[in-house]
Amino acid sequence: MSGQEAICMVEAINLALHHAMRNDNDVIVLGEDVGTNGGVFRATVGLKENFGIKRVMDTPLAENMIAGLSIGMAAQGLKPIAEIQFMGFIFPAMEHIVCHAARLRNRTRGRLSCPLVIRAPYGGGIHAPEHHSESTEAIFAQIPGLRVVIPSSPQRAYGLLLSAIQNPDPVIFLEPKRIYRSQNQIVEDNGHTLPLDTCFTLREGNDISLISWGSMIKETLEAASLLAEEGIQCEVIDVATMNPLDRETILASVGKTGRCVIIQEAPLNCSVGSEIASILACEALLDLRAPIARVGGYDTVMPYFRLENQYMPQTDQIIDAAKRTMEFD
Amino acid sequence: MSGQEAICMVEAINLALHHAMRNDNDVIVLGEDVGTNGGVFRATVGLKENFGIKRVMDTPLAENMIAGLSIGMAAQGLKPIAEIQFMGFIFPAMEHIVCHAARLRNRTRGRLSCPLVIRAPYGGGIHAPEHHSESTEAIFAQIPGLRVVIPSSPQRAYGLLLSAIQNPDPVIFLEPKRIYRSQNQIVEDNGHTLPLDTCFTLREGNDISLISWGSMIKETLEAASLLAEEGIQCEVIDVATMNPLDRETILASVGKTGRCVIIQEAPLNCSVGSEIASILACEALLDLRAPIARVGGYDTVMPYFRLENQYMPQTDQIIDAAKRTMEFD
Amino acid sequence: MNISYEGSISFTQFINEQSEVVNPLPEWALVDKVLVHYYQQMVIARQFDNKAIALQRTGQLGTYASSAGCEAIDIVIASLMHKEDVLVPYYRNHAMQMVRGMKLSEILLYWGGDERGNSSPAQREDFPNCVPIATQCLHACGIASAIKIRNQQRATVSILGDGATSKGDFMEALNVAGVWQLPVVFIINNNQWAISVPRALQSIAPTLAQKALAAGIRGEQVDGNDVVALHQSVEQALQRAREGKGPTLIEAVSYRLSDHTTADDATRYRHPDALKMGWDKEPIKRLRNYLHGQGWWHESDETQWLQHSSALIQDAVDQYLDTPPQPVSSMFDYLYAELPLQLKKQREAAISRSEKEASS
Amino acid sequence: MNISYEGSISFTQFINEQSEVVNPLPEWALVDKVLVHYYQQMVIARQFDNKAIALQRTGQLGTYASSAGCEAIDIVIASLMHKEDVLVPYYRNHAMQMVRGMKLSEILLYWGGDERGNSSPAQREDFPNCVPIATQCLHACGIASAIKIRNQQRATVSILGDGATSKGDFMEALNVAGVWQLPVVFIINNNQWAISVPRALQSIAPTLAQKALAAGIRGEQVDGNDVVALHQSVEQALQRAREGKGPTLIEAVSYRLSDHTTADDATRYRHPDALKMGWDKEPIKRLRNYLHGQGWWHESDETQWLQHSSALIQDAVDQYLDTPPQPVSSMFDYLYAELPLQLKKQREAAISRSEKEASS
Ligand SMILES: Cc1ncc(C[n+]2csc(CCOP(=O)(O)OP(=O)(O)O)c2C)c(N)n1
Ligand SMILES: Cc1ncc(C[n+]2csc(CCOP(=O)(O)OP(=O)(O)O)c2C)c(N)n1
Ligand SMILES: [Mg+2]
Ligand SMILES: [Mg+2]
Repeated sequence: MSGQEAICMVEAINLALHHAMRNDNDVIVLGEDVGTNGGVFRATVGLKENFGIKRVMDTPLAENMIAGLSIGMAAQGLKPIAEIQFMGFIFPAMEHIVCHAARLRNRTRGRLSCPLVIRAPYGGGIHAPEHHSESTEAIFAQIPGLRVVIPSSPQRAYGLLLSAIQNPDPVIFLEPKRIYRSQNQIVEDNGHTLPLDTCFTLREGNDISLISWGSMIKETLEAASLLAEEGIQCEVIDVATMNPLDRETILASVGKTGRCVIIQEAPLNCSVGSEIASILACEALLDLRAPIARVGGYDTVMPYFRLENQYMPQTDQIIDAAKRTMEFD
Repeated sequence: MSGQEAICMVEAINLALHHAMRNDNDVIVLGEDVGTNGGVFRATVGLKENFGIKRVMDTPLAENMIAGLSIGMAAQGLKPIAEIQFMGFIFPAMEHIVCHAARLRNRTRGRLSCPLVIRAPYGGGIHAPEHHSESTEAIFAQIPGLRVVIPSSPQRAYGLLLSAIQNPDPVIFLEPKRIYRSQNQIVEDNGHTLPLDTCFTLREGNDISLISWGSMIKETLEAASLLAEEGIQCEVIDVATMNPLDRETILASVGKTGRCVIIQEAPLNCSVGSEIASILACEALLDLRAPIARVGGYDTVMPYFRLENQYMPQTDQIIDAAKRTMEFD
Repeated sequence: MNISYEGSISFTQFINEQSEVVNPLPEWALVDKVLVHYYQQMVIARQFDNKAIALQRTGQLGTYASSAGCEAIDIVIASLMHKEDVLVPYYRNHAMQMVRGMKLSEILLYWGGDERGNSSPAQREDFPNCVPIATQCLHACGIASAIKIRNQQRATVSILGDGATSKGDFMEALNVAGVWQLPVVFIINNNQWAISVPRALQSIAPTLAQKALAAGIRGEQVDGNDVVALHQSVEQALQRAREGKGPTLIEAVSYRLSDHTTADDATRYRHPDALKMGWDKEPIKRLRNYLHGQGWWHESDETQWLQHSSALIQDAVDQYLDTPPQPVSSMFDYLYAELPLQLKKQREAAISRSEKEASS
Repeated sequence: MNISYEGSISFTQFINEQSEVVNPLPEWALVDKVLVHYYQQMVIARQFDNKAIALQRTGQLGTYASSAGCEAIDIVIASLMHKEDVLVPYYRNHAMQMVRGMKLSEILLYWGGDERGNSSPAQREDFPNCVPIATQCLHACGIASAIKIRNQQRATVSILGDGATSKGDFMEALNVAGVWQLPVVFIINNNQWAISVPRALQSIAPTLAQKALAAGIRGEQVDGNDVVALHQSVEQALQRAREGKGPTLIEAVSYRLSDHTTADDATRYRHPDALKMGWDKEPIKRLRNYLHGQGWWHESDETQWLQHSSALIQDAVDQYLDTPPQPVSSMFDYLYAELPLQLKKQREAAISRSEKEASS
């Protein structure tokens, strides 16, 4: 990939992985099917051929083991990038993530640390089998000691992933697989990183703030365009990093617009959207000119794929919520 | 235990377990050290002697296995009550809880179900070693298909646990170990249950709503008493069931008082408190006469016990937050 | 130095890949009945598989996991199970489900993204397909515990892949099955691949059956393409389980003849020669040649049977394609025995959203 | 039926519980030096243990996990490790940490509820105490992977309890150590109890060492109260690891002489006779008798050494008790390399809250 032709998100991820492995011998990749097969979504294609099986490891089938191994490797100063094949299969790794990866630095007062990236595709919309479509970022966003990052475009995927790899602490890097291949952008392979604690303002507007992340950015931007045609100027914020949350950008935007819709694919209950709404209710109550509106997944299990489109939030729901919020006075 | 003398929470739990096992042969208890030892907190004392090792099982040491076994048992119509020795050790069981216990009924359109209770002591304040002091209820509260319940007194522990055991769906029953033995109440062993979807209003008041649960109820009630001395009448709500959340009681209370402090031991980020604040911001904005205040654990790892009191929320913080909220106009 | 433990693993084969009898056959295999029955069932399974893949390729089915290569394992085990035994499958056991009585249309429904594919009355207490690798092994132990607690004479059967043997769940399951002497039979369908990862990268152990030794339980290897070997081992294991004599682990050595699923392309990682070796050993041809040799099955039987099964499968496909989707409300209706208030509201919202969409 | 695998587990003992030599001693054990050194270290460990329990009983220490009964295991292994080897302990390995160079006061700090007990310079790359059972085994494999990737000649040592062998982590660790031929040595301190759960309820397998057979790696049992047996097995395993010859699992058979921790009361579940049998086999008395018999250790040595170690320990206790607590800010300062803004604010709030409390 020359970086000069437009590429999609999964290619941008592959580009960033190549870049990181080329520039730092301590970067290694491990997971199920990441080697010879190049990953079930092709995110790791070419890595084994370029960097060898010592640095690109097909592991036995055990996510708990993948996480535990990665922690030991990271403590030795390697920078493991572990792939969990689908986010629905990350749960076996929970104990190692919560009890060790997130705590190693704190536990040892900085004597040891855990520069680990766990990549996992998340979210629905690709007609996949059960457990292949969940959005459970909030479980990880609430764990002290982790960073949780979700890109929403090829360029941001490239820059955020490079940052995640360079970051000296563990990063959960969640990839919205529904848009893995839906958008192409020119991505310069220049090693430029993007900050891991900052929201991106994708569109400016004074009337209402649309706050979203990951795969729902697509629908959110669509809604913003359609609303603009009706004269409603939306500010679109891509949260990008779920933890630490960039409260300042969010507060500033809602401070300006006084209205806000939070859009997510995940169920609403105890989610990142809840936290954002909570921050606004605690710290920006007087700015709010209308109740906060939330658009998200239902608080039920993601249905098997025949009904999944009935589950996933759609553009028209965002538009409806924004209009209701605008009408409020 | 006759039920006529005042007993503490862990004794009330023991009473409920005896009651359930006596009245339903399908109820069984399993976990680490629950048999001969009667549980490390003595919650299961006497069960093995009364009901035998076929119904009270000391398991091999593996929480993932405990959860997985329990699901199979529950699908066969047993009602397993699994003890996880400390909530900090529940993570190995996550995959079975999230992917199976919470989904078995939905996945099979009701053909199979999972009437399972997972008990775990949670929270800090007893000078315990690492991993013995966490409050991670929010991780479970957000999982569709689970119920998450936290008692705050011996009587409520008895009635809620009986309900949890009778409930045909999986219930995560979290026990605030700091108050296991701090309060005695007469608990009638009459099999009366308490609802699993209802907040308890522990104190009525018109000025401000204090919303809390579990071990923090103690400090919250203390704060309410002290504030009453200063003429501030607090309504104290014990959330009790984290999922499904009884929004109605909360909305009605804040509808009345217009002011609200949410108090929890858990870190704030993406927590049950976030969800409650979010509900208020979305559905009761006009009722709010002051910003919501939140008192909770810091978003850092619970420190080793020498500093744990510096971590845990204290009564004076609740009072301060309530006063600031009252002063707001 | 004393020896404090010794253990070993045997390998059983009766009919080899040249369809030759290499060990004296058991009595039941000296007549045609059972063997022909196994053969017929395997043929249906293989045809069903081809059809399902075709449906997927034409957008009429979701991602599908082929059973090509594990027909013998599935058909023999399911045939030997009693109705009241409990099957705890993974996701590659359509053939078992078929023998257990599920309609082929119900099986298609599952792979068509519809939960009703898990709620066939024929499934009784069987578990649905299990996607999270190896977790089913512990469910099987829980079921077996319930059976033991209730003093029932039933066996539980759990099946898993070679990749799944690396996951803690499996080893925890073997261990508790041993210490509690549970009525459970574990079958490894060692088809040599976990998606792209070959068996050799899962474990350095020469057999997977020896994982039983860790748990102190019986373990053995059988030729998973040989219905006779399978029948002998499984029958004995099931009987031991039902009689309360404890668990067994059986490693059935097979070969995955297909891509991992329709979402996979095995040519990226598998040499054609390896695949050819797999086809040389496969169970259906092996048994057909044997039956031909015995004069128990003729070309005309084959033609007739293929016609019969094609018709059967086509019926199932029609029935599947004619099944209207579940209502939107079904997303909520089975989540809890009693739906919480907030979810009732979400349910209403979902219904009116879908009505709005339908009318627009 | 062919045999496709055979495996066995040996048990090694040199000095039995009557302090008799039951197998020809290796050369190093024919002279006093190493054995006396082991003895002295074990005595310090036991005395430290008694002191720590006394501190806990008087409210000067938190919950403490006694090492009484595993001194031989800990002292021998840690003594044989090279400085650049990596120790991945669980929570019962104070004696190992002491030999690895940690100050006793630092060890007390950990049990006194202070994270600085995990940040001794002497720990180098060693992992801190691990509380979540068996997870350390996988960290050890990760460390060993890094060592292997970098072509270093170092060994990783991970130790766990008998209860811990039931948890998937351990079995996943053995498996990957085998398939990747990692430079790691696993030691099971089989002290017969996991809190109240006896060894027999963890597994029906006659040995725990045979779990190695599942993973296709070397496994053996040694008398964990016999420093000579331990030395022989561990030395060889470490050397194999350093030379890239792969992993070893050693089950060291010991007995927990204490309550599980100071929070436990073993009289609730353990018969006094069982405990008495444990004391009959314990490592310190066994070696003392042997050394006495050889004329390598006299009553006067004992008195002197006890005095020496008491003083040493008292110094450590003083130093521990004199250590001021960490500042409140320390709750935040090590969470991330760079503290996020919101946590900076919480840090400020915590500091001012503690200042307010201090002044009130
Ligand atoms: C816990 C978990 N991790 C990862 C996956 C993704 N996955 C699905 S099948 C598979 C390979 C399974 O191989 P094996 O156990 O040999 O069974 P086979 O498909 O070959 O029959 C993987 C990695 C999963 N379903 N569950
Ligand atoms: C994952 C996990 N579950 C439960 C516990 C609680 N617990 C602490 S020690 C222990 C028993 C461990 O026994 P064993 O492995 O034999 O080690 P020993 O303490 O006997 O040396 C248990 C259950 C824990 N620390 N971690
Ligand atoms: Mg396989
Ligand atoms: Mg033990």
